[in-house]
Amino acid sequence: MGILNKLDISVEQFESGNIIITSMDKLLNWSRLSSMWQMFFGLACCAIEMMATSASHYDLDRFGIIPRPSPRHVDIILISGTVTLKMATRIKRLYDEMPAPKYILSMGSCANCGGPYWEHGYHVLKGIDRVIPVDVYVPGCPPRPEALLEGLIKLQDKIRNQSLAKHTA
Amino acid sequence: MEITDIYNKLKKVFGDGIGELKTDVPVSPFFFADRSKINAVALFLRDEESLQFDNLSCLSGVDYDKDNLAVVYHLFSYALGHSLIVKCLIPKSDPKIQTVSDVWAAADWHEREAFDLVGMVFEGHPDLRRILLPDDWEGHPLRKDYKVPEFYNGMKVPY
Amino acid sequence: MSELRTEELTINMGPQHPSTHGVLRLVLTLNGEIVTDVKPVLGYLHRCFEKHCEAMTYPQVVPYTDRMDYLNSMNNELAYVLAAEKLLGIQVPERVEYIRVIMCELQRIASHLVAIGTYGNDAGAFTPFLYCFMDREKVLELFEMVCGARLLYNYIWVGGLSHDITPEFVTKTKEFIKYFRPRIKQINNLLSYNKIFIERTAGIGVLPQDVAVNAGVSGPTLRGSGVKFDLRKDDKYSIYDRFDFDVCVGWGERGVVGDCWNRYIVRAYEMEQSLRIIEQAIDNIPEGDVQSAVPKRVKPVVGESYVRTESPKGELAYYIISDGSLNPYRIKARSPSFCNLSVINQISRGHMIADVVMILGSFDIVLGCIDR
Amino acid sequence: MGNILTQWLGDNLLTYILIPVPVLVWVLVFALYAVLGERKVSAWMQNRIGPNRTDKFGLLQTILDVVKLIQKELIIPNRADRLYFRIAPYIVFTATFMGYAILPFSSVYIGVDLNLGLFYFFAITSLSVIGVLMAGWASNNKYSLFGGMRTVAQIVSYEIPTALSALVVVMLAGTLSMQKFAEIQSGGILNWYIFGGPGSVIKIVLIPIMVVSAVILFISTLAETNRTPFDLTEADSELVAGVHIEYSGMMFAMFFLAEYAQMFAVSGVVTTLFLGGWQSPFGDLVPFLNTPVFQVFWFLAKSLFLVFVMMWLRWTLPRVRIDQLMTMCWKFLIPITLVNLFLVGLYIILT
Repeated sequence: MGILNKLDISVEQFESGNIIITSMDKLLNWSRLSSMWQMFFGLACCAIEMMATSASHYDLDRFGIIPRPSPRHVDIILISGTVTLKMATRIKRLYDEMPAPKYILSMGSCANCGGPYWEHGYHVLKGIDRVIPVDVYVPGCPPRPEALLEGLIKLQDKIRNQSLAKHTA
Repeated sequence: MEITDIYNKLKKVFGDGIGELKTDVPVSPFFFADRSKINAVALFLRDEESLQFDNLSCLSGVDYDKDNLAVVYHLFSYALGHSLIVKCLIPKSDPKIQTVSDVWAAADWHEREAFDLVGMVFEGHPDLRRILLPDDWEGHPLRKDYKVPEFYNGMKVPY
Repeated sequence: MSELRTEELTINMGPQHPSTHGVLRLVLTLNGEIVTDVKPVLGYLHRCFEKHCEAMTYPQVVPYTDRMDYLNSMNNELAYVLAAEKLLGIQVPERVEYIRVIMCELQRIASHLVAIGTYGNDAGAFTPFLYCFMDREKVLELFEMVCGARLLYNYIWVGGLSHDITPEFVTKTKEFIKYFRPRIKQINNLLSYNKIFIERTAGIGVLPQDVAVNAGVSGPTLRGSGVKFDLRKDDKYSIYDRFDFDVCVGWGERGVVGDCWNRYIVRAYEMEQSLRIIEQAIDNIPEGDVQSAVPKRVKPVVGESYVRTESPKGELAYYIISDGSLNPYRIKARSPSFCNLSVINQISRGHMIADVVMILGSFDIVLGCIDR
Repeated sequence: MGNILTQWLGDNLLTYILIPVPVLVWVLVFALYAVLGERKVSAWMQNRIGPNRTDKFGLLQTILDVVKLIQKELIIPNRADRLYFRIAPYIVFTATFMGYAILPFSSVYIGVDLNLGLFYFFAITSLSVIGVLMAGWASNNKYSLFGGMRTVAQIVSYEIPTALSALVVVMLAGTLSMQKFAEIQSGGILNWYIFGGPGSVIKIVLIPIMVVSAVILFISTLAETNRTPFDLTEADSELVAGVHIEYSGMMFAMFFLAEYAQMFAVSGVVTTLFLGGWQSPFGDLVPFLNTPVFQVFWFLAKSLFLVFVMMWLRWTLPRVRIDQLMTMCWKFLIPITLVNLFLVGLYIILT
């Protein structure tokens, strides 16, 4: 249990990929990208589109993405909507509660950069990346479900290319 | 009941506590009430048989002009179907006004919001805290002279 | 047993909780499973709507009103636009009025579908949620056809509309009406008259009429308490006086008047009434240009206007103060959810945690509307 | 009867090591595919497609889920009770799996044919409640504590109608051995206990009693496995995730898989008691269908049907409230089962 905890420590030891590591990589990455459990968590307008995406018409379950309410069970968190300063610290906390490996998808212009509230929004955080690291940005206000799906597929691509071996430039 | 009748009724009871009725503005006429008598006025408006303003539709805090804040009460009567606009001017130097939250429960959160965003103090309010902004926020953003802070809790606020 | 030491438990429900409908936080004080106190903490989605409005011109405010109550954009736009038009003294063409009404009623159906679906989800039934979203998707397709957006439309402009409707929209809407009537029955069968669902909601969180009126509660929540008041009928804004529809009130078919079930069922029956309005309006749209009354330069006189409309959540009003410049001096949005939520402490004391979830769901709150 | 492996290999240690292997394999395969099945069933009920990106029809979905969960970081909250927090999932998992020992998969295959089989099952599966309470308490989270307390109240209460409605069959059969229950119900669908069991025409009077007992047993097992409409332990709209709230990675997966394993175990018991166990519904008409291999098929088919009904209910019904759950147990189910018990006793005396 918790293999990754141990692997993380030893990641430095894999100087280059060999056949064992690459096949291991493939399996681990495949499992991660095809069972991205999502946090049952919505912020604002984009949350409605997120719900619409996971509902019957678009069906996120096809990709193995199911919503889980507890941050301990999830792999990705969709920051779906405007992050206010009051909420930002809570999101940071939620992020810290998630077990690694964890991924963040910033959905919509508000989460990306403040969106329409960038100028006079005294209480709006201008981009969630000021608080937590973001893997994929999905633009739009709100993004269409297709755009969100595209973002999730991009995230899958990103996971697919992770490796236990040291990254050589 | 027409607004002039309501106004005359109030004027008769409260005298100087009620300012003149402004009917020359576009859209709806209104009058000013004295901020230190607003609670009594509200109670009268609610309980008087021929008025019965049982519903506070909206309470807005406004940064009215250079020296004054204002609270605007939009009243409505479900029983009789008439509505009324009352305003209270509050000098910025001493931003205090009586609460009406004991008259209309709806005023409770509206007053907290007005306190939060515009910064008038409602005397006698049971729980006057910030409602929308965090408790440690400084300033009242809907004042015209409000300056957005550079940082809040280590997070940069302007873009 | 009296020596046993007991203490009250304080639980934080939210801001991240599956059934707070967004980023609301409820601080519950519990005595075992019984709730003794509920303190809502708001503001996690305070997006400075009113400050923004002061920096925008009048037409530019419309997109921000969209984002206020994001399940209900069309009605938000209508409320703001009516207030602005009142201030500007614009009379819009008949065609615009008809299309606005159709759009708002479609939006009302979509909004109520989300309310019903998420309420089922709160009760633990996930399937009705998806059924409702499936039907909502059909409404969104109609909106997409006329303005290209799914959620936030910027469709109703000051003095007109952004796009005219097409004949295809009319036929599709008629098809939708035909399709949706039986679906309401289906939803009622699946959820509204389900024994467990009734057990969970009937008699829970009874909101008496006088408390509701005094606390400024409005919309289906107020009608659930038996007050027959609908601004569409009583204020007759826009052209609602031309249509024949009923105001649904909770009548205590199950449970008692004013409980969660009655609040809920009002929404289920209001969708039927919205269909009736659309049916009457869709055949009588007059010809005309939808943008003929859009002003080139919006500069109202000094003054103020306050217009109340019936949004799916309740009484949505905009209070606009103009100082004669291009930008509004102050815009205050009287949001229905904000007032509705304020009674939660009063009516949920003495119930269980599970009931608080149901009571909260029965208000159909939207946090964007509460926090603005 | 006993076990075919004992006959083949003799009564030695190797046999005892080998006997559980098929069951364990079945449990793992079932638990993995039941999760997928649940997702597919829910998808079909909701006009969706369900997982379909991993292999054909998403067949590898749960396996990949588990591989992913193995990789996840294991978080033990700072103030949690580390020992109890760690052992709780194992207790739940083990207690559930131990129940499989007495499930008669076929006339020649059962883990161990105890003469106290049914009693053992109820005793051992209710041990999982200790694990759940441990998890709830040790997480040091108020939601999980609520979940744990609710589970204890719920499972302990529902033990009574479960046992009482099973007792009806025990009285008629006069045994507690699971294998015997199945054997007695030979001779086709009409001899199953849900239709009054074997006997002369007069058993018709038993049919309503037995149907009610079977339904009550099924309802109670739903409550014992914490399935909707009784899933108050997890109740994601109230308690977020209940007792699982602080568990991450593989520890959560163990709870998750244990739940599905338990679904099959209780379905197996209901099948054995009321639906004829491994007996073919055609009885001796088609003797070919009553061979040991087909017996496994019948047992699995009946149990899996009950599992499907559980899923069906889950995706249809809302959740009840904790006090309604208790009311239903103490005010309705227990009195009805007691009356049933009395009537069956009367029947036994009179015939």
